[in-house]
Amino acid sequence: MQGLIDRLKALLADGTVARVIGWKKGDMSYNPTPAVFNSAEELDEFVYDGFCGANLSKMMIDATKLEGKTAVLLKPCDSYSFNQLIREHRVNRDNAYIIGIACRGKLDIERAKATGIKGITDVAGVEHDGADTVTFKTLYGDKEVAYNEILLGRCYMCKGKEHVIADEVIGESKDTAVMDRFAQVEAIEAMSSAEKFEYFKKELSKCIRCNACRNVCPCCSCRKCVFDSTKFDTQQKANVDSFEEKMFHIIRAFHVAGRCTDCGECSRVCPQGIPLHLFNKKFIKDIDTFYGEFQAGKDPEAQSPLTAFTFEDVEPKIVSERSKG
Amino acid sequence: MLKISIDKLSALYDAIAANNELILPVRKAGVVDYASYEEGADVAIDTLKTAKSPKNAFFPQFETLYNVNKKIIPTDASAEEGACEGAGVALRSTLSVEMAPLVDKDFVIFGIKPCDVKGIEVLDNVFLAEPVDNFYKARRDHGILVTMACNEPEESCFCSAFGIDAADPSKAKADVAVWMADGNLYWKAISPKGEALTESVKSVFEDSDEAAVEATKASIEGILAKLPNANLSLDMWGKGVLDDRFYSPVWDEIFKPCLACGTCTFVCPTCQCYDIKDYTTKDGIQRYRCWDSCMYSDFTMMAHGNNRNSQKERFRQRFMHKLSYYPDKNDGMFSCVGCGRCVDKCPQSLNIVKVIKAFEASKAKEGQA
Amino acid sequence: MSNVIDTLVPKVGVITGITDETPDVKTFKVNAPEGGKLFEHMPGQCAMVCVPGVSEGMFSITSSPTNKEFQEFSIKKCGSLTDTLHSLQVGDMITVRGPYGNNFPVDTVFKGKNLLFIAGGIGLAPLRSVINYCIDNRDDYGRIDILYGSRSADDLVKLKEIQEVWMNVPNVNVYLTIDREQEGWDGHVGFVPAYLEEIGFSTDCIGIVCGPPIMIKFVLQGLKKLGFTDDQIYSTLELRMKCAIGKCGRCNIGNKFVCKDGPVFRFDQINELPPEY
Amino acid sequence: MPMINGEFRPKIVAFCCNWCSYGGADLAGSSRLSYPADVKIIRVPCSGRVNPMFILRAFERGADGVIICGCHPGDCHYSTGNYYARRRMTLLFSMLEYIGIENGRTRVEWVSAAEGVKFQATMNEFVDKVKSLGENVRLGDLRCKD
Repeated sequence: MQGLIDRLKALLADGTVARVIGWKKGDMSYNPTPAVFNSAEELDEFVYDGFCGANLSKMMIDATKLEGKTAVLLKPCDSYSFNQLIREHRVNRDNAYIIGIACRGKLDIERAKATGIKGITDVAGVEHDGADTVTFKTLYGDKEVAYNEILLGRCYMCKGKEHVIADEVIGESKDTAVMDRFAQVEAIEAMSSAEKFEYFKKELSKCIRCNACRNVCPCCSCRKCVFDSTKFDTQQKANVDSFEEKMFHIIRAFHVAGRCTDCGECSRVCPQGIPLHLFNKKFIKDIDTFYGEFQAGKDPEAQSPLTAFTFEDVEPKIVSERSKG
Repeated sequence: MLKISIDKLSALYDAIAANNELILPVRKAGVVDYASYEEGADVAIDTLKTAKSPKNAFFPQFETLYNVNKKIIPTDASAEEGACEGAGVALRSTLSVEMAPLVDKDFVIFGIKPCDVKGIEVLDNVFLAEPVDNFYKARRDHGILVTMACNEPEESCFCSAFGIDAADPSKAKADVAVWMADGNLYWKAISPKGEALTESVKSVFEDSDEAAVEATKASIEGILAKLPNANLSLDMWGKGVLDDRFYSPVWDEIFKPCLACGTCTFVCPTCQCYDIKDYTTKDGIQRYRCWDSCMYSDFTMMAHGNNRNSQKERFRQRFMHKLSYYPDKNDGMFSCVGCGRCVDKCPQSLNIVKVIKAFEASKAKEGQA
Repeated sequence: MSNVIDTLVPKVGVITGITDETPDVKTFKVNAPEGGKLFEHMPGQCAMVCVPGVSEGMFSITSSPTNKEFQEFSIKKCGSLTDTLHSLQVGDMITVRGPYGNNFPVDTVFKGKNLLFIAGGIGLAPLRSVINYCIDNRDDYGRIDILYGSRSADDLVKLKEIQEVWMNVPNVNVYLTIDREQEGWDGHVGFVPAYLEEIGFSTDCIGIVCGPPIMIKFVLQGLKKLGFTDDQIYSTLELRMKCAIGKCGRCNIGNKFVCKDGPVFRFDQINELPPEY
Repeated sequence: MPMINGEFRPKIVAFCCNWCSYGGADLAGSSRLSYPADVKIIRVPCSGRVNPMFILRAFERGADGVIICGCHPGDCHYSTGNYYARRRMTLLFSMLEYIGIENGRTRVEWVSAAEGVKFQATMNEFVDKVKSLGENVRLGDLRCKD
C-alpha cells in the first residue's frame, strides 16, 4: 500500500492531479470511508484494503466539474460504471485521471458477522497482497476465516479482472467468480408464480425507503429523481403496504435497464439486506436474450438497448408464450 | 426476582400474548427486526441489535392521522337540501374530518435493549412536550417495555458514553428488566406497569434470587469497559456549543462521501422528523404521517427555495441536532444513545462516532498549532 | 369516531369571500361552517391551511383579532397548494388548524410606542394583522408609520383598505412606493430600502419588517444607518413546515423552531441564529 | 371484488394511441361492434408515450388488467415510437412475470384505425382472460380497495 500512496503523492506533487478520490482509514479496522484527498499530508490517512468495496465513480460527477484533474481509484468492476458515466456525459473524462487498482474481491463485514464473529477489535490479512485467511481479533477471542468465504455477494459473480478504462493500472487483479452471474435469476425464474410473488413480497416488505440503493447507484445520476418530484403522485416515503416498494424497485430497475453495469452497489448498501441486484440482473438477462448480449459500460460509445430497436424485435407476448413453454 | 428456563420461553411468550400484543425480535428474510409474535414467527431473542430500532412501535414509519370525506355539491342542487348552506353562503362542497382511532390495547415490547429504552426517552421529550402528540401518547400509555441486558456487546456499541448501563437494565426507564444467564431468563418488575404484567404471567415462572445475575452483570461490565468506543469523549458537545461547532471547518470535508440517503435516520432510535402527506383514496383523502429525513434534499424545499441547499448543510443539521440543538432544548440530554446502528449500516461508513472523533482530532490539531 | 382532538387534526372552514388583491394575490375570508370564527388568535400568529388531497401550508393570519366575524388569509400564488387555493370559490371548504407560533408583543413591548411598519409585496399580510389591531386600539399606541412597496401599483396588496381606512386614521402616515415608473401612478417610485433612507425616520419607534429576504436585508442596513439598533426591529420568518408544533423537525434554525419559537423574532435574536433561513 | 349479478367484472385500462388504435376503437363503436364496458380507454399520443409507471399506477389504483394498443410496427405516426414501446413493454412484462404477477394481466396489441373488428376481438379476448384470472390482488394498494 505504501507504494500506492507514494504514487498518489507523486501525482499530486507533479501537478498531474489536483486531488485524489480514495478511501480514508476508518475508526475501526473494517470501515474505511470514501474521501477526497487534497494534499500529500492528508494522504497519510489513505487506506486500500479488502473493505474498500465502495464504487467511487459516482463521486466523479461532482469532482470532474472542479478545477484541475481528479485522480480516482477504480477497481475493475468500478471502471464499467465510469465508462457508463462517460457514455451519459455525466463526467468530464478530460478532468479525470483513472488509476486502475488491483482487486482480489472485496469483503463483506455482514457476511463475516453472520459466521458468528462479533466484538471485532482488529482485522488482519485484508491487504491486497495479504494472506488467504482473514484473522479477526475480537472481544470474544480470535477467529480465522478464509478470505474467499466472506466476499461481497457480487464478487462471486465477478465480471473479470480487466479494467475497461484506466490511465494507469497498479497491481494485478483476480477474477473471483465462482458461479454463473444469472444463476440466482434462473433459480427464481424456475419458481411458480405464487412462489415468486411470496419471495419478493418477503424481501421487499423489509424495505424502509431510505433510498440508499438509488443514491449510491452510479446510473441513478438524475439531478432530480422522479420519486422526489412533488408534481408526481408518488408516495415516496410511505411504506404503507407492499405496493409502493414494488413500484419503486421495479421502476428504478427499469430506469437503469440497459445502463446498469451490474456493479452490485445497491445490494451492498441495502441496510435491510434486500438482494436488489436480482431486479437489475433480470433486465440484463432479458436484454441479452432478446436483443443480443450487451454489457453496459464496456464500450463508452455503445448504444443502449433501450434507446435502440430493430424491425425484427420480439413481440411482448413472448413473455407469456415463453412461460407456457 | 423470577426465572424461567430459556427452553420454555415460548410458554412465556404465549402467556404474554394471551392478554397483550407481543412485539419482539423476529427474523424475516435474513434480517431481524421487531415484529408481532405470530404463528410461525422466527423469534431471534438473542439478537443484540435489530436492523431498525423499536421506535416503530411508538412512532410508526407510517400512520394515518385522519380521513377527510369530501362531497361535491352539484350546482343545481335544490335549495331545500339544508346541508347546502353554511356560514351564510351556499356551499359548493362539504368536508368532514374524522380522526384516526388511537391505540387502545396494551402491547409488550420484549427484549428491548437499554439504549433503545433511552431512545424512547429522547422521543418523549419531543412528542410529549406541549402540545402533546396524542397518537404517540396513546401508544406510550399502552406500551409495556421489557428490557434486556446486552450479554455480548459489540464494537459498534458506545452507549456507556451516554451513561446507559447495558449490564443492568433495571436502571432503564422501563417496566420489566430481564437477564439471560446460565440457561435461564431472569425477570424483575421495575414499575407498577411491570408488576401488573408480572402478575398476569406469574404462573410460568419459578422464584429466584437477585444474586443469580450478578456474575452476568460483571461479565457484561467487563466487556463494556473494553469496547473501542467506551470512552468516546462528548466534551465538545452539549448545551451552548452551537456557534463554535456550527461554523467549524470540519464540516467542509467530512460530509463529502454522504450519499444523502436516509439509512442512518431510519435505523436511528432517536430520529423523530416526520412528513405529513395526503393520499387520495376511493372515497376521500387520507392524511398520513411518515418518517422523513433531514438528509433528503426535499426536506426543507419550499415554493421559493430551500434554506439548506447543500448536502453539507443537511449533514450538519443532523449531527448538530443530535449533539447541540437537542441538548440546548433538553437540559443537556443528547439525542443519541450510542446504539451503533448507523455505525453498522451507513453505506459509506460515515457515522456519528466519526463526526465526534473528527472534531476531537481537529481540536487536538489546533492545540498543537 | 374518536373524541380526542389532536392539534394535528384540523377544523373544517368555509371560504365565505374571496377578494382579488393583485394579479397573483387573493384574500380568502374563512368562517366555521356554523358561522363565526374558527379560533381566536393574536397578531403575527399563523395557521395551517390545507386543501385536502393537495397539501398543507403555513400562512399568516392577515385579519386582526379585533375582527370578530371572520379570519382572512392573503395568499400569493406560487406553488402547487397556492395554485389550488386560487382556483377555489366561495362556498368551497378547506381545513384549517391553528393558531400557531408566537405573536408580535402588541400588548407589552409595543404598547405606548411609536411603530414603523415596513413591508414589501405579500409581506404586508402578516403586518396587516398588527396594523389593524393597533388602529382598532388606537389610543394604546403612538405614531404609526407604514412604508409599503411593491413591484408595481397592481401588486400593492389591500390598496383599497390602505387608501380608504389607514390613511384616514389620525396620526397614521402611509408611504407607498413601487419599483418602476408606471402610467397612472403619481406616488413615489423606487425600492423600499432607498425610500426608507430618503424619508429618514427618527429612531424613537419600533421597526417591524416583513418582505422578501433581499428587501429585509437592505431595509435592515437602511435602519441601521438611521441609527436603529437590532433590539428595536422585529420581523417574522417563514420556512417549510409540516407539523407547526415543533416536532416534525424541519423549520429549525439552529436550536429554534420557527413554527413554535417564532415566527416573530427580534433582530438581535435572529442574529444569534446560524444563517440557515 | 366488484361483482355484478354474481359475475366478476374486471376493471380494464386500455392505453390507445391517438393515430391508430383510438381510431380502431372509434370504428368499432361506429360499426356497432360491442365489447365489454369494463374497458376504459385512455388516449395517448403514441404507444411510446406509455410510461411503465402508468401501468403500475393503474394496477395500484384498482385495475385488473392493462392493455396497450398502438399502430402496427412500421406504421407509427412518429415513425418509430412503437418500436421503442415494444422493447420497453417486453422487458416490463417479463419483470412483472418475474416478481410473480400472473401472466395475462398485461398485453400489447397493434390495432390500426381500419381494424374495428380486431379491436373488438382483442378487447373481448382480453376481458375474458382477465376475468379468468380474477381480481388483481398482488399489485394493488390496500387503500384503494372496496
